[in-house]
Amino acid sequence: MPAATTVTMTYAEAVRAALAEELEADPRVVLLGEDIGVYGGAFGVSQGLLDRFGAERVRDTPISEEGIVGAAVGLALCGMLPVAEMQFSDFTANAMDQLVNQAAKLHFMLGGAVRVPLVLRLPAGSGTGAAAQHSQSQEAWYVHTPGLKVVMPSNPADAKGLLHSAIHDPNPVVFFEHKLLYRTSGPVPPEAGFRVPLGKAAVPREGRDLTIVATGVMVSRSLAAADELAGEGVEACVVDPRTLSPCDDATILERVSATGRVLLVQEAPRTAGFMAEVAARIAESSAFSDLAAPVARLCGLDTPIPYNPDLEKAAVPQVPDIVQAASRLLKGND
Amino acid sequence: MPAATTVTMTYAEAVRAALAEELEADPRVVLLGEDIGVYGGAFGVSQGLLDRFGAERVRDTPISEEGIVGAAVGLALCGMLPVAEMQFSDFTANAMDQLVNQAAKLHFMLGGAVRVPLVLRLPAGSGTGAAAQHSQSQEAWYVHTPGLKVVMPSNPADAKGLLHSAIHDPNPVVFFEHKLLYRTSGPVPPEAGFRVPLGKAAVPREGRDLTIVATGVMVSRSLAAADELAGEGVEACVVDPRTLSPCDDATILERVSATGRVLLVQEAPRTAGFMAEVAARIAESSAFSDLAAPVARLCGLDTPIPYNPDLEKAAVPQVPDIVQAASRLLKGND
Amino acid sequence: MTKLATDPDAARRALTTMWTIRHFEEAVDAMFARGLMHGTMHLSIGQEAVATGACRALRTDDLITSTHRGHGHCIAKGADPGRMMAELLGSEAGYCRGRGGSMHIADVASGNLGANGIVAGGIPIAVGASLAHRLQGSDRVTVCFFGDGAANEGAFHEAANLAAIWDLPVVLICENNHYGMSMPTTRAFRVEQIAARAAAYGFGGETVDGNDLQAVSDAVDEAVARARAGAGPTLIEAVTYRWKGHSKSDQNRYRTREEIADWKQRDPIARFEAATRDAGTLDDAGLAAIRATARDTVREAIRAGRAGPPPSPDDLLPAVYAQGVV
Amino acid sequence: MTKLATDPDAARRALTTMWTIRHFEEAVDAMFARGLMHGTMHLSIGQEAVATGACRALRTDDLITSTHRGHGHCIAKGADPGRMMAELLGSEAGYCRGRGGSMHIADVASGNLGANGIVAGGIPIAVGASLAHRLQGSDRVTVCFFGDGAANEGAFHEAANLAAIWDLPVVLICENNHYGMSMPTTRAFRVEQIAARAAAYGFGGETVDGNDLQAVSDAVDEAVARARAGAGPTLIEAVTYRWKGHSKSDQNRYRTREEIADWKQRDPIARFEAATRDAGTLDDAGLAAIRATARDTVREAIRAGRAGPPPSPDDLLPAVYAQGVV
Ligand SMILES: Cc1ncc(C[n+]2csc(CCOP(=O)(O)OP(=O)(O)O)c2C)c(N)n1
Ligand SMILES: Cc1ncc(C[n+]2csc(CCOP(=O)(O)OP(=O)(O)O)c2C)c(N)n1
Ligand SMILES: [Mg+2]
Ligand SMILES: [Mg+2]
Repeated sequence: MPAATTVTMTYAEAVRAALAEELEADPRVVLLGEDIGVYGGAFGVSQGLLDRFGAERVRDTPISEEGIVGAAVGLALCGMLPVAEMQFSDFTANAMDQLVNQAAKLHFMLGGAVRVPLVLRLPAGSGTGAAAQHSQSQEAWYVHTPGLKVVMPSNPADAKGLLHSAIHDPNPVVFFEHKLLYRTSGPVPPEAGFRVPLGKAAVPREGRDLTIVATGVMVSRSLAAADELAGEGVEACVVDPRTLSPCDDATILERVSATGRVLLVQEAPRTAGFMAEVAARIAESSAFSDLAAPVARLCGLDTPIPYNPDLEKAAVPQVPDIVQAASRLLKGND
Repeated sequence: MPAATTVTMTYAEAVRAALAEELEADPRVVLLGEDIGVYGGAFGVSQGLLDRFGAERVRDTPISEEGIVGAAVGLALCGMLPVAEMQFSDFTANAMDQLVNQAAKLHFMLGGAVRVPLVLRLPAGSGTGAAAQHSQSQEAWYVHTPGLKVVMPSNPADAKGLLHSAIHDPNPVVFFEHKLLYRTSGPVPPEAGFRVPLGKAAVPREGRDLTIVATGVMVSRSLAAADELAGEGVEACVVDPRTLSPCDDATILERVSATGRVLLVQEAPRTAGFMAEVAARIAESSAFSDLAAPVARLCGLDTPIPYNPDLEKAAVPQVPDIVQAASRLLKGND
Repeated sequence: MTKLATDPDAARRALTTMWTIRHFEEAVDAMFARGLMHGTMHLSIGQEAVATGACRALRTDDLITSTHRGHGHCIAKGADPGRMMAELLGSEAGYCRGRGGSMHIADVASGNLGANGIVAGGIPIAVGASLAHRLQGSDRVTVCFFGDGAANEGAFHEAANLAAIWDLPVVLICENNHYGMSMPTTRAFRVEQIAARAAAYGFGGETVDGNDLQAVSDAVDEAVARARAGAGPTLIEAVTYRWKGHSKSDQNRYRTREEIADWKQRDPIARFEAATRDAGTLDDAGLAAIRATARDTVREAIRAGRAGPPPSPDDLLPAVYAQGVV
Repeated sequence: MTKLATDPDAARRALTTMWTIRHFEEAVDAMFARGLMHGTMHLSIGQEAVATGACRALRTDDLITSTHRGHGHCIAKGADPGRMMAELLGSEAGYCRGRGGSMHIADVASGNLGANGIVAGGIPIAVGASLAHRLQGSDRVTVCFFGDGAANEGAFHEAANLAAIWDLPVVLICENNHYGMSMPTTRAFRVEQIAARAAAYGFGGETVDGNDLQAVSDAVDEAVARARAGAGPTLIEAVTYRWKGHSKSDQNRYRTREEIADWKQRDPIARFEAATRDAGTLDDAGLAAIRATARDTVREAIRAGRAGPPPSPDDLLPAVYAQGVV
């Protein structure tokens, strides 16, 4: 929770502040990625860090994603705390072996002899007109990969606090940053290095009528939808898991039981996405018997992200879609 | 359905027969992969095909997975019907860009101007003592990737019939072959090129008391469990989706509604696996109101696959686990 | 080999292509700046001689694979600038029906298998395409464009080796414009010439002045002839320079104004114009006419691009899978 | 550089290592054949001089990354054969507590970051390790073993280039045993020497006789010294031969009995034994004593390996994540 006095910063600034504080405080921390130096990162996140910390610790790489993640694994095995960036999350496709077959498995597979404390920062999501190879939301792949932790902050405070935790977690952490959030602002606690624990959901809004579970950019859209619904007399609770793996089931199930209705909102394509897992956990839990209506999902279409801006918007949930889905859910028989 | 007269062959023989018939009948078909020639493939599937069809069409490659899948994409774009093999499904991690960012998206992303009719054969699964990097079941990744079709035959007849369909499907098809199934035998229709349609589930056993949905090697384990359960007077229906994407929801939901209880069984780690999607579809469907008990999943543990054979068995569902889970489900209050 | 600067027809064609690329991209640049286009774009202004010199060595039924910086390749291979512009404007009349945008334009009819948003993503695909042609008994050749940055991707390595061991009819053209985004080749490589990498695979490599239309054309001519004759792949490194930023977001912090100005002095179009003028092949009026033609083509492309209908959101899910059987 | 065949201590140590590897793997082979081990295994019999010659050039705190065919590297770097055998037997006393098996043995204490089931998977990791050492101001060197087949993986390419441009203290040792599974290097490469690929990255490459202990040792000594002095990476191709099948499933269809027999004539151990005998450094009794020591070590390893307790299935889920903070 943000402290009483907070500073206002953008999501990008919050990520940058976390990186700067870690570089400042801990000599083990090193950044690597494409164009993170003088360019400041494709989204400006690492702007200024090269000047402050030098090219050895803010390390520009060639266009070699497998090499980047593999180097991060080696760094992590040898006592460093690497924070690697894929310029777009989509390019992780080039580094899956190092991420999934190496980083995720080494601790378990070597019987605990090693640990792999790396963070992989992934600017993700659609909405920028960058089309199908630059707009994906593939968090479900990593949630389905034992050994990885998966984090998806939805606001500046969480972005900063969770990144501090991720860097000091002894496991590989996949850290999703939604591109549309980078320029959004919010209050952030001013204490250097303040941590938001991994594995704890947030409940940015309580409400008695239904529970909306949402991730990433869908959290603010769900909060906006909840505001609209409130105008119609409907009180929606909004749960933001923040860490998708390991997931804070307790917080989700408690709210679902209390409200009896649940709407699951994600940007990623519907089929076999993260919200399928949430739906399954609800369906197999005791919350199941508290449900007054079937579980409802509102997700991205099962399509690649199209370029045309209207199509692109149509491919993922928008605020009116959330309002409509919630209303539909409430009309289901009690 | 197998015809009245059938021949008995192993799963590996069935896959080989399909490949041989396609190579024979259609000059566009070409195989490529590591050690598929004189070695006959790591699991002997392509044994003898090099002698019959020559090194141009049964093409050994260097150890270059991205190159293999990329070449298959290029072949498919230019009128060929490539059937590529990853020696173990796990190595697809090296080829994800070509599979996910290229093959899966090209048709949609180029506005329908091209199609990518390739098949990627993936020997998968645990049970061979090959440990964490050679034993995975990552079908959920591909099910979560719009544009891919995902097939997972559980017996020789389906392996052959679905492979014929996959080769002649105009889309990229990811074709999972469980290594433990290769030596299992079963009846196969004798007609060359007979096809099992993609997207149609099979119901190898009907039953009134509960529905077991199972994939891959879990189908035969579920059938064995159903036999045991029958001894206790419990009649389990077993549904084998066969094609995981696009999935035959209708068949699954119909049986779930009819039996009121459902057990979902997969080898892959539980979290965000294919069965999470099946659970979600049940939970959001009208079958939801027919459920007499929460949805139950029985899945692989959320761990990498361990080497030790006892641990390896403990990490994925076995027949007694299925029997037990089914019994537990039936004891739930009606 | 044709001496382009002395052959009026060839010179006219090449100049028309180069100017069309230049004007097309200037127009795109302006439309972005004015908010008439969205998304991102990668301009090849300053590099026109590479696409033009390479594609003039090809038959229509030869193929290319292109990159994120692909407008030039696309135009040079013979695409319709109107349908390209329509695509950039997200129109249903675009090459990708508005689904792909700048990074994904393909035109199979003119032999372009497509731009690619993934650096080096097109290289294995080009290799597969050339294998298809070999298996089909065709003598078609595939030209694969990629950047200096792409040469450090694993996909380049694997694909180059497959092309080598299978003697495939593919020509790998590395457009070395000195930077992969902000990363200079001097820091991304410890070798002087990217063409030297060809030796690691056992085929020939050559570095040419990518701003010299004739040099590019000659090198590609030869490589294509070799490929068509069954003698396998070639790597051609064409050294050039990108005048504009990497994409919209670029603030050019990694290079100096002087460097950019210096390279603008080496404008490949002006250079070839001068050569034709010097050779007496084209005079100022002739050159002006070519420029005017190109400008008209682009003006017409903008008109056509704007005229196209918007695509319908209802047609997303049904378009994911191709239908029927093959 | 030490002339190993004339230095009694060095000769004894090297021979003990080579015979321990040989006997260890013969024992493993036999246990597999008798059904006492499960899973799969990849034996390096015939290649012992590479691991031994390379690791003797290293300090204990230098690191290696190894491969699926890693028993030799592991023993040569100083692991306990008893805990290795325990791992192969799936025991809780094994290096990976029975979780990893043959393809995943690591022993951080003796400087082995681990075998790897993924061909070329260890190369980027070795590069990262060597970067860590550089950032830490340490002069440790990392040696990265990989096969000929691995040199066609994209991971090799990307990692080699990173090592080059960052001048990292890493030595890349390609064990060219003529085959990647069934694929002969003659078909997988169009170049004669894999070491030639070093030039593509701008560092030195050298091909040595991998069955000549002295040659391997000399080349690695030099490369390690260069790396330690900050002069960057080296690629060493050690040409050798695998006597046994690729793994359990191999039927040796891709090579002739004669070829195998021929290479057995070039046994690296016998060859080095002869050199020590010729030099008068060790006599038959001395050599026999070394063999006996190695045999005892392996016998004891089997005993120790068998004595370990089985791991518990209850300890799977809690072992997925490392606990605490770093
Ligand atoms: C796999 C991948 N990594 C990174 C990027 C982001 N990116 C797009 S273009 C580019 C630079 C490419 O450099 P180069 O290959 O030299 O081509 P140029 O842009 O100079 O034409 C980068 C880093 C990408 N699109 N794909
Ligand atoms: C990425 C990947 N592809 C394929 C394999 C299967 N495989 C294991 S070892 C091997 C051959 C490796 O050849 P080489 O690198 O020469 O090593 P060698 O076995 O000869 O020691 C293959 C194909 C694998 N383990 N990983
Ligand atoms: Mg460039
Ligand atoms: Mg080998």
